[in-house]
Amino acid sequence: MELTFYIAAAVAVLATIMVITRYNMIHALLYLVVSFLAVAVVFLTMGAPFMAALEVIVYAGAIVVLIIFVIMMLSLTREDVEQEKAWLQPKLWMGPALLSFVLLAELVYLLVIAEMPAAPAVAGSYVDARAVGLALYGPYVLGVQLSGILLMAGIVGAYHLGRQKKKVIHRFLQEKEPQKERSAAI
Amino acid sequence: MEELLWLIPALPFAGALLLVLLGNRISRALVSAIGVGSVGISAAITLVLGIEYLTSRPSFIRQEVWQWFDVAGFSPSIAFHLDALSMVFIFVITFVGFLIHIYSTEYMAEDKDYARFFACMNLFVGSMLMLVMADNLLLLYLGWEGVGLCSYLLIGFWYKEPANGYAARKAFIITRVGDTAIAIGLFMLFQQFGTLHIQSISTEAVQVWTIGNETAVIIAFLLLGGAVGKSGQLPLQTWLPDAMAGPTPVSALIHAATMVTAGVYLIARMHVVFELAPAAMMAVAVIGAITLLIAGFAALTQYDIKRVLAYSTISQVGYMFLALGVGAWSAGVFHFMIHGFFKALLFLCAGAIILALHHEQDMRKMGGLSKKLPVVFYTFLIGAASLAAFPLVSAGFYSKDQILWLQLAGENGNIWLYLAGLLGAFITSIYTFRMVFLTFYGEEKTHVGHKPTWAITVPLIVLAVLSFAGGFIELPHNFGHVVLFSDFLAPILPAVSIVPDFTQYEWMLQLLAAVISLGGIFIAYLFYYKKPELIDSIHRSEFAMAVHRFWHSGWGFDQLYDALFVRPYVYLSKVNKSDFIDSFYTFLADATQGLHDLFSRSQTGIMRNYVAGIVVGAIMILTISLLL
Amino acid sequence: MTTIPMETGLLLAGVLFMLGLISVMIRRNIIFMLISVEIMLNAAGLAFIVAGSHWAQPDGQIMFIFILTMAAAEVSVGLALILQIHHQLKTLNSDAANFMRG
Amino acid sequence: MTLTDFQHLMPLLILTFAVLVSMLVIAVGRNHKIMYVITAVSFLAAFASLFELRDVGRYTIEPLLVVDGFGVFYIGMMLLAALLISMLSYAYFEQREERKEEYYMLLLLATIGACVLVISKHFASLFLGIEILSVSLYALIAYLRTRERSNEAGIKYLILAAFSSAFLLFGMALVYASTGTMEFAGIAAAIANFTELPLLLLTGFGLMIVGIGFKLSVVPFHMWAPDVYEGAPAPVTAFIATVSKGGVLGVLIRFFMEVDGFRYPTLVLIFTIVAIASMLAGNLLALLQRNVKRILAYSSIAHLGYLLVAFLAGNQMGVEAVTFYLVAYFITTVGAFGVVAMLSDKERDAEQLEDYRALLWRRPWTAAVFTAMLLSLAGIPLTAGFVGKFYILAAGVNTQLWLLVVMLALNSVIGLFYYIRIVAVMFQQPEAEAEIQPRGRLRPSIYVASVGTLTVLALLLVYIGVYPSGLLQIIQGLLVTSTAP
Amino acid sequence: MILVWLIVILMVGGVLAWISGKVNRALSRWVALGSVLAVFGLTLYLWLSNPVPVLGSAWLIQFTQPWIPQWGISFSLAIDGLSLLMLLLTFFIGLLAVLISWREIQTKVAFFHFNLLWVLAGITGVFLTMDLFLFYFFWEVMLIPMYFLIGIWGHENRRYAAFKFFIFTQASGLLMLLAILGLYFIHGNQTGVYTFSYFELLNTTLAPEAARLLMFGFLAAFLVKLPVVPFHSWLPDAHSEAPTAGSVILAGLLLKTGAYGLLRFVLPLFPTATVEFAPWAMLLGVIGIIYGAILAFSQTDLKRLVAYTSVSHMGFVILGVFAFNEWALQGVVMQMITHGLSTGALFIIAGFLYERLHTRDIRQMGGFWSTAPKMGVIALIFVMASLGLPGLGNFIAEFLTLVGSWQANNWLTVFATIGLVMATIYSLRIMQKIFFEANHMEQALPDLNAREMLIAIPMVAMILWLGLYPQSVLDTARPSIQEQLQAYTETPLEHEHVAEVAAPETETSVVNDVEWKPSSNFQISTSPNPSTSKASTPLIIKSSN
Repeated sequence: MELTFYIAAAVAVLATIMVITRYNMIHALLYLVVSFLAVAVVFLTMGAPFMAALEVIVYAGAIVVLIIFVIMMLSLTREDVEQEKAWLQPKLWMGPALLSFVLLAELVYLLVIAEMPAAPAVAGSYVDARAVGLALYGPYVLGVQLSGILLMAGIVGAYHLGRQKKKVIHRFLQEKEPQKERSAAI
Repeated sequence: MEELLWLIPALPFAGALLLVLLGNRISRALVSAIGVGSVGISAAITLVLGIEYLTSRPSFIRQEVWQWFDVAGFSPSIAFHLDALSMVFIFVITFVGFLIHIYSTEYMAEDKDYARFFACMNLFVGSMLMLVMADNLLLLYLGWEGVGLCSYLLIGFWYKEPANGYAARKAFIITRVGDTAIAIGLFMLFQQFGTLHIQSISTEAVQVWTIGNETAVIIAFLLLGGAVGKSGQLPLQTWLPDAMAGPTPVSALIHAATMVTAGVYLIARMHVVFELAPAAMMAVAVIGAITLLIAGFAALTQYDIKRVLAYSTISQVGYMFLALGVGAWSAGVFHFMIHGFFKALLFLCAGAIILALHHEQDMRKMGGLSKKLPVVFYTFLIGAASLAAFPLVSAGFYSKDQILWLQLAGENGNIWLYLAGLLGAFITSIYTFRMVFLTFYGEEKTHVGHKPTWAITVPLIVLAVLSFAGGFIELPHNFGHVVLFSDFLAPILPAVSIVPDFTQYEWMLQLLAAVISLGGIFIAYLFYYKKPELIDSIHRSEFAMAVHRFWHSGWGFDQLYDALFVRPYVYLSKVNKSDFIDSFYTFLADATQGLHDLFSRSQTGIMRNYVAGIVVGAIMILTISLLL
Repeated sequence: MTTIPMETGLLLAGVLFMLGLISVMIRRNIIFMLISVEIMLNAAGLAFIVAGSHWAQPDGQIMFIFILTMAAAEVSVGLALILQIHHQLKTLNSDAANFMRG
Repeated sequence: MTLTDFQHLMPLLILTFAVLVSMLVIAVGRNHKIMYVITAVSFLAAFASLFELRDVGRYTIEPLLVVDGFGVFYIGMMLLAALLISMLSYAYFEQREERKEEYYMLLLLATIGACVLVISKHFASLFLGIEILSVSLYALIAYLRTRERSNEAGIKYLILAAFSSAFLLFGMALVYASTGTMEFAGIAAAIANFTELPLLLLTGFGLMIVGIGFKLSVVPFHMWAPDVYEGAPAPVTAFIATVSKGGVLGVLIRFFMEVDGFRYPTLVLIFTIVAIASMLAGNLLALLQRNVKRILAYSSIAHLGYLLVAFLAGNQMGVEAVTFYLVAYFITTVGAFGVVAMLSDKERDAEQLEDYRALLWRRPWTAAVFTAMLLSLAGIPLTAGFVGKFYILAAGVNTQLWLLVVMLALNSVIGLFYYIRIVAVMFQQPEAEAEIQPRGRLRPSIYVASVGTLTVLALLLVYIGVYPSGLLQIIQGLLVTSTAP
Repeated sequence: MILVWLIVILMVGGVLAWISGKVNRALSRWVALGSVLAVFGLTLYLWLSNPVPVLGSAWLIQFTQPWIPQWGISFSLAIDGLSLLMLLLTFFIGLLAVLISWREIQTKVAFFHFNLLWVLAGITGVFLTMDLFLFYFFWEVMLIPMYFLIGIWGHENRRYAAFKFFIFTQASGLLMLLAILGLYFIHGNQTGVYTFSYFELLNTTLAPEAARLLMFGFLAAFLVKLPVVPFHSWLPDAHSEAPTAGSVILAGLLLKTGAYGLLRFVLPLFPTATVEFAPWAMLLGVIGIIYGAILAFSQTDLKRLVAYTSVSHMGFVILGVFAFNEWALQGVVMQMITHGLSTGALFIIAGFLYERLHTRDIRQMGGFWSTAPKMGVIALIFVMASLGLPGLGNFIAEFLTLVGSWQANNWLTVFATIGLVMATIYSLRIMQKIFFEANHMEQALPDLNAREMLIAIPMVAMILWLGLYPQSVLDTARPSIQEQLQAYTETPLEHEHVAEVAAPETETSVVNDVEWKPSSNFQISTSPNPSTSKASTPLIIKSSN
């Protein structure tokens, strides 16, 4: 299990590095999918299979696909890749990278020196879909309703902002989220 | 009659008020009536009161008009105090003042601001009366300052000329320097005695202080400071020659009856304190001696007739100080009175001359006036004789002689003071008769315009009579021994104690004084009438001319003060006109704006920078978490 | 069941988070910025899962679901906006959108 | 979920219901006026329903929400603010040809988010509340799509908000990892025994502060504020400045009071630095700014700094002071943006200082109201802002936060300058006759609601400024039930 | 209740004046005049009906109404002799301010009068209130209208001046607020009673360190308002840029609030701290006297010149306040009143000149005496008042102050007295440059008209009355001054310089019988403090009774 975790973690990190260094957006997005998949594996090793599935479906599926759609709609060309290359000059990213590195160093240091709380007595951290579902529709049901409202806000906003001459986008945006029904449930 | 006491100062004040209110809307005749009349009635009341006072001889008369204010035991009143000393002063002020007022009706007849002139003159007389009649020092201070104000207004009467304004301000400011000293003296007196009532202080002082008490000395010196300022004594004498900028009657009033004698009055009035402070007494005498010499020498070199008279005033007041300084109180006051007469006379004569010569004041352009203006000539001669202490027949001889004699005979006397006085007398007679010869003899250089009429001649004659006869009320021991004046003052001012066995030399000293005086006159005659070329030969000498210039400028005091005080003050003020403290606040404001610019630059509008901002914040927070 | 220590999981989340962060800071392309933010959100979600698995509670996973929801809403609105911006500015350069400053 | 739960969530239900109704109405046919009425009525109804909850004590809906006096007061405050903002919006949007109806829906949704925030007692509800608020705001800010700056503002807010949300989430995750619970009370219980916070938890708190600080636009997370304020429509700006910040501040107070974060010098130090930096930077940035909306943005940064001073006082009085100040700040900010909205025309918002030149001569009453608002922001007596500032100073002095208090006083002085500067511009003599004429406007009846709202606000401002006792009583009455653990 | 009416009449009058301006411009002038006359009449009635306050308590009327009970704030007004005098001055000056604006203000007349009346209302509040919160409240209330007065109707540089004025006073005011709060909590913690009531807070016992800090808080506000030298730089700008009425109110009233605050709050609240600070405060006063005088001399802008004279004159106030004895405090009270009149009058004259010449530059003036003698005489009187000529009110003020301060500190008093010479220097310059010398202006200068004489004559009468018979004012102020000084009667400072009091054999001794209460700070003592090193000799007291 541990080995799986470490491999998946390494893949995730590497894929993410690839994401942030690609000039071509589609390439980057494909790496992003890899990264998400790797994280899904990590979830599995962490004993959260349901989440692993959601990660794949929603992140790697819905969200990335949505972005790809938009990219396609904007019909990005070869020049945009060149442009991207030009934007990613080392002198431009050195400063921010340094800042981030400081932050990372601090965070890592803090995490490493921090004494972790002891795990609870109950052994085994496997939390299955059932437990999650019970919690979600038990105590957290209000949260579900609230996320419905959240999605409604997102939809209304996207609808208003995305409205353009081209009807196509309009329809895409409207259909993108299946959770819409839930928002109406409140 | 005693109830009328308050009217003496009130009438001139009322006259002034009336003239201010009515201003130029009323006729000149009415203005004269109010102006002259108010002082005239005051003089009349003074006369009546004086007679009554002489007959009944109370120690003093006090009249409280109202309580001025009362704060925690500090309760001065508007109250008048009449005793022999103030009597003398009131007499001189009202009578001489009255005469000068009469004289002014003619002298100022042509002036546009006739009403203003009389308003100020009345105010002047009123303030001076207030000064000498005050029963407490605060009221005295009121009069004291009022005199300063009036001198300012009158010296700068012809205000269009900036120089006059300068002279006026100079007078006011310099005398105010002295006033500051008095004020501090008053604070100390109040702290000591809890009151500023003069009589109380006089009675308390002897009980509280022993002779030479430090506080007493300080107070005496502070009072002296004030006296020096008003009386034009060293080192605050510089305003007085410039004060000639005002109309001549004003000069007469300032020099004869009012202002300059205020210092003499103050010292005489506070003699108890001074007697307890021998050092201050000595200072008074020394100041008097030095001043009389300096002013004498300066007078020698002046060409402006009024300036000569001005320096002579300084010099004569120096004699008074000399007298007061050795404790010869009544001699000082006596000289004050006589000086009041003859100085008023001289000034009024000078005024008549100036008026006749179309406002020409330079003696070099005068001459041969004895024929044209006979009344003026003879009265001037009497005045000059008095000033030069012409032996036996002039009042000035008796008063000055008394002072000189007491320098040796008095217990506090001192041979050096005597010699200074003697030298002063010599110079006095030189410059006095220099004036006489330059003005009235020789050939006529300027056409005589205005001939004086009665309003000028009557005051001249009256004053001439007083200058001539005034001396006979106080004659030396060996000389009739009339002591009317000192007897009159005896209850107020202690007699000077005479060194025993000195009386027999008195006639020698008198002779010496007479010789000195006559010698001075002779030299003047020689230089300025008989052989004017002698002067020219002197003028050829470089050194003599330097000395001449030095004396002419009043021993360079003006330049000294200019460099020492005036210019630094003006420079300090001008250089800091825009207030350097303000620049500190301006700097604050600028710095804030600078910070604003700095911060504004961070708002680039570029999102990535904002992200960086958040990251920096995160780093900051984590760093704090790490370090603490 | 897992023996992976929590700090390792959190470290992974932290590293992913930082990578996203770097990307947000160095990328000028708005879409890339959006993607980078998604990486960060995902990393945060991972952290929740790690913590949840450590405490053997479903709460962490539930938070992940909420994050997922939020990310979706975010991306939809964000993309709509990006379309608008591209429409207006004809570029995806975030630095070009700097009319407001000072 | 029981029926009583629903009763206690009545205001939120009403708002949600209103959103749904709105959606249906839009589906039937678009009508600005109807939408406007529905919104206003629902805000009113929600507010009215609060009166039922006056004596609620402390009602918890496990594990997410808690309804108590504090929450009720904050909800009421935000509902009123939202109501007033919606009142002001009518005239503003009427003259723009955009589709106006969604605006009201989004406004309702955003308000729901803010309300959830202040009654949340759990990270999940906190997070959801914030996100509902944010996501609605993304669209609201960019609502006027045709204006070139609104997209810019929208995308800036979106990216940065999501970015900071990530920090917030990561922080929450760390806290959760450290304590094993996401309930405030649970966290409090978990750390109660520590005298010093464990590093993991501290890191978590620190990262959360980043997220919260962003929403509060405190330095150094403030940079978005001026741009967004400038780009957003004036009523939306008012909403961001008031409801959005009020909600976040509410939950911050609740959380901190619950866990008693004031015991930890690290956290206090962080907040102190943030407060001072906010006051200074906000005021300095506003100093010579010529765009009124940006000035108000910077000033709101500074005001958040002031609020943090009272927040740091950390006791009952501090909470009262924050609350009171918030009320004053709400009134003032809504009023100020209301004036901006009212003076705006079709093309652009009245945001340049030049737009206000000689306003006193053109529209004396508007100028007077704006002056009153600015003076209140500056903390001048007779206005609510004065009493608020006084309260904050009192709280600060009481806890002897001398540094903060002195900084506050100093900054008030800097602040004075730019508030007064606007006033001075309004009071300038008109240079030409042309300036006296008002710019082209819609028919007056449109403005009735705006004028009425501004009048109410101005009266409220003065009333609270002169007689704060009443409000004080309400605050103390409601808060005393909740902050006592 | 009458006290509330004073404020209410002014505030309502202000609003009415604003509204009535819509009807008719002249109407708002009359409304303003009417309201100020009404309050002036009321106050005058108060004064005349209560000439001597009851012994034992200085307070004449009190009015208290809870305002914000949660914080222990009440709407508490009270009047004693000091307040009464200040109110009389306020309304008198207010009346003049309305009158002088009659012709000068031609734009936004209604709003002008609104502001004018509200400034007066604020000042009235400051002088009346006995609740520290309310005090601060009014303290700030008076600033806004003043800001508008300067900022709207001022001269060329008005905005700058208005900003400066506002920021200076606000900054200092906030420090005072902090101090008030500090006091509030200290008192609350001590007694458990949280209140802003002045009377309650008087009983607070303070640690020396706390007292010092709190005192500085209060001082900050008052010293800036007064103003004392390093903090004075707002004053010349504000005074010179304000319209005439504004300058008059600034100089005549606003500065007095600082002095009033010192008397009313700083002295009784922090007795020990003030004694410590006294030499420094007096030093500041002396620096102010001299610095102001020097700067006044070189100014060419008439109003600026007069403004610097205010700086100089206010130096006497702080000098006197920190002398802690009745003479000095009476002097301070007198100074407040007389300076209000004399400087106000000088500003009015500057206003008259500006109306006629449209310049304030004295270099362009000169020789106006010949065409405008009335103005000249009146200017002369007030110039003389400003240099402290005896017989005019300012002399009494300055002399009493100096007498008092001499008891406290000799050397500083000496320097302060030198300030009188400098006052002469700058004062005479005013006369010289404006009324004397040659007239090099083209236009003729018309003399004062009837309305202007109506303004000037009462001021002349007042200043003369105060100079010649100030007793009624002093009597009114005495009880409250003694009350302010109560805390100092036991301080060693007082023993240091007790003077020997000899009984004058005049009527004054009769007066002493009445006034020599033991409560007077002027204590009879036979044991001079050995620590004194002054030249003053130990004293022997001989009480008059």
